[in-house]
Amino acid sequence: MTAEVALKPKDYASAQDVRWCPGCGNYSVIKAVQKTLAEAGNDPENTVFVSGIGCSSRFPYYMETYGFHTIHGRAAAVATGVKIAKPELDVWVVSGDGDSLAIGGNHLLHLLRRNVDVTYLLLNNEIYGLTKGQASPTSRRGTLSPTSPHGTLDQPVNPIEFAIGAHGRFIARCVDSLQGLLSETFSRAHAFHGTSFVEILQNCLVFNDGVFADQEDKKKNEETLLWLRHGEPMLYGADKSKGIRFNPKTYALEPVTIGLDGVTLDDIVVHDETSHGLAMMLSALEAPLPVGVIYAAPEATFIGRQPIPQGTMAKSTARLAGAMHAGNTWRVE
Amino acid sequence: MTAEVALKPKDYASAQDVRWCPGCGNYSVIKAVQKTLAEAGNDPENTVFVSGIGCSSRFPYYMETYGFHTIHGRAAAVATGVKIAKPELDVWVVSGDGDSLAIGGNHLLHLLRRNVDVTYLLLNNEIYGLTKGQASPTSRRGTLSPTSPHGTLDQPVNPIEFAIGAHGRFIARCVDSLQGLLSETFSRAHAFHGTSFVEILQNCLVFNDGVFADQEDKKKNEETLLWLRHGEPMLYGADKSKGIRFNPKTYALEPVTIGLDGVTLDDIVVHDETSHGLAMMLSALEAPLPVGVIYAAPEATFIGRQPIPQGTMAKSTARLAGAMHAGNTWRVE
Amino acid sequence: MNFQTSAGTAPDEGRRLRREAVVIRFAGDSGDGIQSAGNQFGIEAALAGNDLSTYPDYPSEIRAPAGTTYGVSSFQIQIASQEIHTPGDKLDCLVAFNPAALKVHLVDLKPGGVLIVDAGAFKAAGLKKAGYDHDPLSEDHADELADYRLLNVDISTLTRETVAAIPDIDVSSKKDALKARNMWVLGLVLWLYGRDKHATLEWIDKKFGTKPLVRAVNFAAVEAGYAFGATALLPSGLEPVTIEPAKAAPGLYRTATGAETTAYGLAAGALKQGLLPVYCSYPITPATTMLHTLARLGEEAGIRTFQAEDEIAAICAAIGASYAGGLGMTGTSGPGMALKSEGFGLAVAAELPLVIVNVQRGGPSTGLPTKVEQSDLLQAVAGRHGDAPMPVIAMRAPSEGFDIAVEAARIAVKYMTPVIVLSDGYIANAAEPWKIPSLTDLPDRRLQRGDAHGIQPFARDPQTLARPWIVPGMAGGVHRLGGLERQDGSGEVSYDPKNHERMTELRMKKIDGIAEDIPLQEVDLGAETGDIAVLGWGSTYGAITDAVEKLVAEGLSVSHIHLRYIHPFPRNLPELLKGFKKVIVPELNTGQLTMLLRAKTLLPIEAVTKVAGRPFQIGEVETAIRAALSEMSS
Amino acid sequence: MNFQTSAGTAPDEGRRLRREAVVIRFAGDSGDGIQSAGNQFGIEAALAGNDLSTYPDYPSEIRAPAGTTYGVSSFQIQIASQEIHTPGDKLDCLVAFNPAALKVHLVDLKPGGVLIVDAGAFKAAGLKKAGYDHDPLSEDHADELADYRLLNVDISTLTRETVAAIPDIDVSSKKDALKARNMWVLGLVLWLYGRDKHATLEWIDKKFGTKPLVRAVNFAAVEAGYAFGATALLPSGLEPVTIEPAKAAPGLYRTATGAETTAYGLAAGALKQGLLPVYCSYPITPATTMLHTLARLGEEAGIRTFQAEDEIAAICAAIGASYAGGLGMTGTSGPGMALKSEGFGLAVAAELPLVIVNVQRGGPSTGLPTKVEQSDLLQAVAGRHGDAPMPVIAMRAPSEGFDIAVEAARIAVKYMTPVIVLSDGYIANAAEPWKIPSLTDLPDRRLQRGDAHGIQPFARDPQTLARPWIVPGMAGGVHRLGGLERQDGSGEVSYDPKNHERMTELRMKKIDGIAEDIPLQEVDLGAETGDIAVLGWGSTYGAITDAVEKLVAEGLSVSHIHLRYIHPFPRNLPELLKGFKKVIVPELNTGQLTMLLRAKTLLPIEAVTKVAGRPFQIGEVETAIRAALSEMSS
Ligand SMILES: Cc1ncc(C[n+]2csc(CCOP(=O)(O)OP(=O)(O)O)c2C)c(N)n1
Ligand SMILES: Cc1ncc(C[n+]2csc(CCOP(=O)(O)OP(=O)(O)O)c2C)c(N)n1
Ligand code: SF4
Ligand code: SF4
Ligand SMILES: [Mg+2]
Ligand SMILES: [Mg+2]
Repeated sequence: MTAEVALKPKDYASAQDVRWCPGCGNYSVIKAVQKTLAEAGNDPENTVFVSGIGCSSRFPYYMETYGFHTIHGRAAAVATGVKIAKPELDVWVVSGDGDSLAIGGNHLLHLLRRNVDVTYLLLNNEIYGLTKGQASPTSRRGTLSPTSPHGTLDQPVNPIEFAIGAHGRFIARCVDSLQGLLSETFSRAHAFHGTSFVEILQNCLVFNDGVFADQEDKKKNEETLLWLRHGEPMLYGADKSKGIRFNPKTYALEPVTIGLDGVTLDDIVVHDETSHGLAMMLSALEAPLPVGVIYAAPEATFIGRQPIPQGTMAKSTARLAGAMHAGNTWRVE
Repeated sequence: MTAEVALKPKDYASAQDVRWCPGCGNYSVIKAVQKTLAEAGNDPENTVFVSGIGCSSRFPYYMETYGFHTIHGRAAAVATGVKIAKPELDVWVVSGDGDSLAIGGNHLLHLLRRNVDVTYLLLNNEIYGLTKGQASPTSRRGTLSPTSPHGTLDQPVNPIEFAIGAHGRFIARCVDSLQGLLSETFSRAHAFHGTSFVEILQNCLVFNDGVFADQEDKKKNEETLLWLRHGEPMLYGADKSKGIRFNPKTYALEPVTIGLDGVTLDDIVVHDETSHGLAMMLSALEAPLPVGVIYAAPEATFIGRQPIPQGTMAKSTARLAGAMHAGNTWRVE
Repeated sequence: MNFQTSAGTAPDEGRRLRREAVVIRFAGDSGDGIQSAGNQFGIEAALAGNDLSTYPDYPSEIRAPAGTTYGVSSFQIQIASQEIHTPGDKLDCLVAFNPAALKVHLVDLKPGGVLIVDAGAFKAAGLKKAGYDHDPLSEDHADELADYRLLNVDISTLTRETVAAIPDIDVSSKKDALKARNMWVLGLVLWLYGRDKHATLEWIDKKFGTKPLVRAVNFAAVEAGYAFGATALLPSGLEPVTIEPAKAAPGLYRTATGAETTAYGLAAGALKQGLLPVYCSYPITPATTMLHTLARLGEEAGIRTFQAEDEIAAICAAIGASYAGGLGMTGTSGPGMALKSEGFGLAVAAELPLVIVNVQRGGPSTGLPTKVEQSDLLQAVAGRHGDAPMPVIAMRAPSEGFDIAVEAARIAVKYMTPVIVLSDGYIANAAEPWKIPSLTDLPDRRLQRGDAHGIQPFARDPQTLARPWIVPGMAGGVHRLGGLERQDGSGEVSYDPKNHERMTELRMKKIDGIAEDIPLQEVDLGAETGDIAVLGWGSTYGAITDAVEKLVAEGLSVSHIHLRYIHPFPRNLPELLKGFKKVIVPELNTGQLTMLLRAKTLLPIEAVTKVAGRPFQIGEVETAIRAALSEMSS
Repeated sequence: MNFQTSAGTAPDEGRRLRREAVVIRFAGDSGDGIQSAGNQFGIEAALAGNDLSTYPDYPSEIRAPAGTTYGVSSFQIQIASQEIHTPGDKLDCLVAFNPAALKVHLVDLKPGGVLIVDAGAFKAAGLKKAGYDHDPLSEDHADELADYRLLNVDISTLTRETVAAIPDIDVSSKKDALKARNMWVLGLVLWLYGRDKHATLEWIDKKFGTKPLVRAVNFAAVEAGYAFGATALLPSGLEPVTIEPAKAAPGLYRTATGAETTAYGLAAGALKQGLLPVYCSYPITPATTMLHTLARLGEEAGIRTFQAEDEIAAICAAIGASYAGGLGMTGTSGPGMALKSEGFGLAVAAELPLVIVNVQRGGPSTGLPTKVEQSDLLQAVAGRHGDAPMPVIAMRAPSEGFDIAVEAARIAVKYMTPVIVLSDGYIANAAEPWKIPSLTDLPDRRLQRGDAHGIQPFARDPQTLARPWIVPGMAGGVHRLGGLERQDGSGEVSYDPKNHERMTELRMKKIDGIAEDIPLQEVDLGAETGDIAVLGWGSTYGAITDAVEKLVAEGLSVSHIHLRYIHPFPRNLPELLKGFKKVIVPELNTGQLTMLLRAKTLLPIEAVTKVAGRPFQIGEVETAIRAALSEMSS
């Protein structure tokens, strides 16, 4: 899967003009993906980007790899077929919040539980971009949109909680503005065998501008984000003076300030990305918002990356002939 | 919604011959439902059972209430429409594991997050009954079936974990053989405003006989089931000598024996059905298997049970006329 | 705001040339405000009493990179002093906001047409992006545009200057001044074609009321553009024009798009039958605007709209709503129709009323999602498994959306059947003057719902063959309904072969019988018999009308017949068509209606097809008819 | 085990009556083992060299309550000494395991036919459940069955006694003894019709090898039933019969259902082109058995089967598989076809090969899921949004599944297109002798895949108009594919109107062009021109053949034409049909092929329809033809 000549990030960019709105959060995501592929030395000819429909799903057009822009909500299913037929391909799925969690929710569920070996990027702008700004299943309560002129009423889907409930084995979250976080997380996701699911908070400056301002802003996000690193205590804040403690009464994680109310560093939970229990609690944490690798617990994957062995087809033919002759036969001369 | 004359459970049974296989687990479920309706004094004329396709989905035919046997996987969506048009109806959805979690996974997700006011019974026999025994998304790894002659490979969906991930607000589990548990749980579910989701382990004696033998058997299930009751410690076992403790290392619940290794009653977790943290951990617990109400945390429901106010239609017509005349108009004489 | 103006007067009427009709196209970047300038121009023309027809056309990207040819958005409008039916073929006036717009659209400008360009936008970078290796406005290339009446103005600079002159204007508004170019241009074009600017100023007032500076900027821009026309020395040949009011039936009018009229019709169609309208849909271009319209309408008044998680949920929720006694409705486009087709089957089997609007777009698959096509006809008529007949009706113009939607609701309820309404991307987006129907005048078909005791859920009305609509909550009506075949009468599940045969036949007869309940097919234009019938359906109406009008005027034996009812056909249709030596069917697909008609009539009907994501031009239809005529005589 | 027997000899040949064909039906509760008894009888007949045709028919409940009429399961078989094509109309022999079976099926028994009943099952409770208010076997009602040759035996008791007599038999086996009734009956019927029991004993041996007692019970039952026939004093008129072997083309044969032959054909069709077969499906009756067959086959040999989460995922995974260079395939029934139709559009747009098998069942909606119908034809031809042409071919009999599937795979790959194969619930479940094709003899069409440098993904083969199949992993082939309209040649997204028109035309021409690559339509039976052509498609083949054969033998001018290729039609079809004064089309729907043919040929073709969830009977077709003939002469 590695290219013969070392390729640079820009070598993974196709010749097509990128047609996202200037300033769209998708730009930084594609940049990070191209960097990840270059670092991994990916062979573009063995790399495939599959997408559904949406602004985000235009992604494959801008990649100098194989790409398939399919139909709304079905990228996960198409990608599964690709992996079944040719497991050695490096397959990425790129999808939006509507594509993944409105129309495509069922396929995402089954992709995750089957642990199909793909890297799944969910570009969550909490809105339908391409169809001009309707609320999506991830839109926060009260979101004003042409289809919810008085604000949405429903509880939004939290993609991370959903992925946990679907038995995802690699679950991470990023923010579009943080290149370091993006490329670090993408590299981990890419290396993972099985479905690696990454939610990316992505600003849609036309229809939902600023919903993630607190997470994107370099100044504010020291307070609003919890950057997880395996084996390290869950600290955040400008001077890392805040942290996350387990509250045994609520069975939930909660933010605390070290030094206040007798809280010490010992009270702070150390991140263990292999802990399912911790992952569940992290999925429910909103402030600060966990980013980075929330959960990574490899497990056997049956739609994986092992090429179909040589000779399979001949064996198949022989066995087919065998099956066709099975049972009672008679010869007419 | 209450009937004028007190009805008995059998009054809720339709005249149709029940066409499930003799011995099917569905029989005891329908019995418990009929009991629940009688106890609640439900008016059959304001009660609707909506189902998809499957053995389990034949349920409405056997109920002397309104019933709609729709198409595979879509009962949740149809039921949502029923509630939108006529919120005051008491709507039940009955569905199988394939119906709900294979083809219908997406609608179940959205029903739960919208908290539509229906009672949802998922009859989980871990198999496709009606189509003659193929593996379902809840089939355990290794299940032998005509479509998995060497055993299934995929991680099954755990309906309770899925429901938690989908933001369900009422989540419970039952076993077909336990009438007491069924009717107690159904009464709670029925009373709940919002989506009440109940998974029922149901034996399919033709295609998956005995998968729940350990849970159904009155002798064995004292050890295999954890019957949850709000405010009570999580004890189980014939003499209630075992219990559930929180393990702070794994952030998970684990079974312990009181008296062993210094475990005392104080170590045993007390069930709080309103605790989301606890619900998450309970959803992952497999042995003993939690049954009863795992989570019940009411929240506003916008597709609820309040009838559409009198005069709405007149108001709608007036407003429609207003909208049709909005903006610039001119008169031609 | 709901103000009325009576058919207005144009500025300085006196010295203007009179024209019967003009076709104007605004073109520029998606971010240039092309659509709102065009829309406002339409409103002013409408208020001045003109007939009009618009054709908005935009890329499927939200904001394609500025200056690219594929990012060009355009808005075409024809305004006229007589009745017109299309936005026009060739342009009398093209406004190009940038080089890319010029590049893409110049081809459609008539020789001698007015060409307005913003010289300020013709810089090296923009020219390059548009694929020009030279500046078409430069003296060296004067011959390139010599055929046109060029108005080469630095609109950018003029707008900037206008804005800068506003007292108290702050810096950021100055930076944003360029955004008001569209209003400057609008002002100029209003002046050029003698339309008022009153409604435009009111619209700005309302829209930017809370942002006084933006309001001021837009005001100033409109006024400046207008004043430019009135005071600048326009190049010779660029005389201002006026268009007299058109004659129209008396009544109260507004402009409306097909999406709007259809949405209103859906609501009215349900309400007038005493039914709660429940519109369940999933966003998809170009059907989404119906959902927007109804959502805006609904939330306050209790009309229910439901944005479902996908199209399958949308149709299923609509079915659930009808099952519960509301009128379930849904709208979508091709890919959504595909997803809903299993649901349609259930509605056919359960015999529940539903209205489904398909706003057709270019296919197959995602195809050309923002473009027009009529290629979902066969899907509507036959795209279900099993013998599952459904009525199909089609609207021909934006102004017809209301009536067709009301008719669909009537048929759905009267015959207990899902009904498909075909619209398309052109009709949904285009605006026309619309005579606002009075809801009180609409026949009241309020259903009576009472006791269901003794009524079988599949006992049929002997006339319509419709079953009774027994809904949960009705006393004595408890029954089970489903997609398994039902026993005639009782509705219980039945595997009886004879019953299945009978039910299949009843379902077919019920739908076929609707032919008795719809108007006989009339000839729209031309004689009842003759050489050629040009048979159309849907949005080809305008182009066919205008083409046939012309040929009839020449004395040729051509008639225009336009179908509203596609399944079942009006019962006199075969007879009617036999009265012509030849029947041709212009359609925006590869010949789908033609196939149905051939099967029905066994006449050698031929299709005139266009599958380019664009409406027919009048000229194209005219050419096809002439070709057919000359074939006949040869 | 893979043993071969040469066409066998019947027991005590000498004293038997010779018959050309007999039609036998076994009927009883779903739990009575009707299907396996019938199947085994078929195998013995096949091994004896008879031609045969079977028709299994069962309720959609898994185990409907015992003794009910709706719970009756049946298996009909015709065996013959000449070529036959249907399981027969009326029965020569009916075996009724209980009163309900008698109640439901007696109507089909010929006067004078053999009626075997298990007297032990005719108890009060069973009679009541079946809706009898009396015992039809009792002396008092002797006239009721007087028309038949009744064999009234207490099979229950005889079976129980047989089992009890087995040495070492334990109690539970005794209790289960009744389950072996089917084998007792099978033994008797094998004897009655002079067939061997050898293969049946081997089958029992294999099936119950690990359960020696069950094995012994079943062995004993077969032997006892057989011996009963040989030794009991049968009522007069109940002479044993024998049927000579039928002539058949030389070769190695087995019996196979349409589901099996189709599944094998799908695998072979891919493998012989060097392609990995990837069968992605979601269970649905009656298509599921193909998935079962391939899953059994696949897991060991690397043929990939994928049980998807729903039909949408199945078609999409199949598309993904073809995109990646395997041959994606899927199978389903009507409701699944509806769900897949958006996916078909993508495959048409992306021009990827796919094979889709639709095993049609009764519709609309869930309809009659275990019954046969041909009502998804128009859905196959036209049930997509946009102009999205796809080839459609249909198999006529179980034994044709293999060839049709191989042909579909050939067309799919050669023309880079999804192909729909129509089968139906009758073909999928019914068994026939099948001449096992040799995989080595099958033409090898192995694709070469190499370097894609310089090849555009939408450059077309000038002959076939197919685009090249460039798949991920190929050097120099990196490109993007999708459902938005693609530029001719490069395949890049294109909104160009002219390009869309060209691509639409190319897609249509490509599929229409397949007409040049398929055999000309032949007349199956009768003259090339004449009074009446009976045109059929799919599983009506057998009934039409037999009916036409009879009429031709009478000297009537009737011909049978049977279509395999439905879209496009064979290019000589219109000409061929013009050679007949009248064309009638028997189809199991309301006239879907008829509509297509009328549109294509403009001939006044008429449908003969049956929508009862059952195949045509020969007599029904015969009657229809005679009616058409007499209409002509009148
Ligand atoms: C079957 C179908 N339904 C609806 C659509 C219209 N549609 C296109 S993209 C989209 C939603 C886009 O939202 P999201 O997935 O969040 O992507 P974004 O544009 O925000 O990146 C919708 C509804 C479609 N193309 N196909
Ligand atoms: C669209 C569609 N796909 C497939 C089917 C076939 N089908 C009917 S029921 C069923 C699954 C039944 O399994 P489950 O939901 O677990 O119900 P159970 O029979 O086990 O109660 C399937 C695949 C169908 N009816 N419709
Ligand atoms: S609409 Fe929003 S998501 Fe789409 S390209 Fe523009 S900014 Fe990005
Ligand atoms: S097949 Fe299984 S689930 Fe279905 S009715 Fe029989 S026992 Fe119950
Ligand atoms: Mg989005
Ligand atoms: Mg099940």
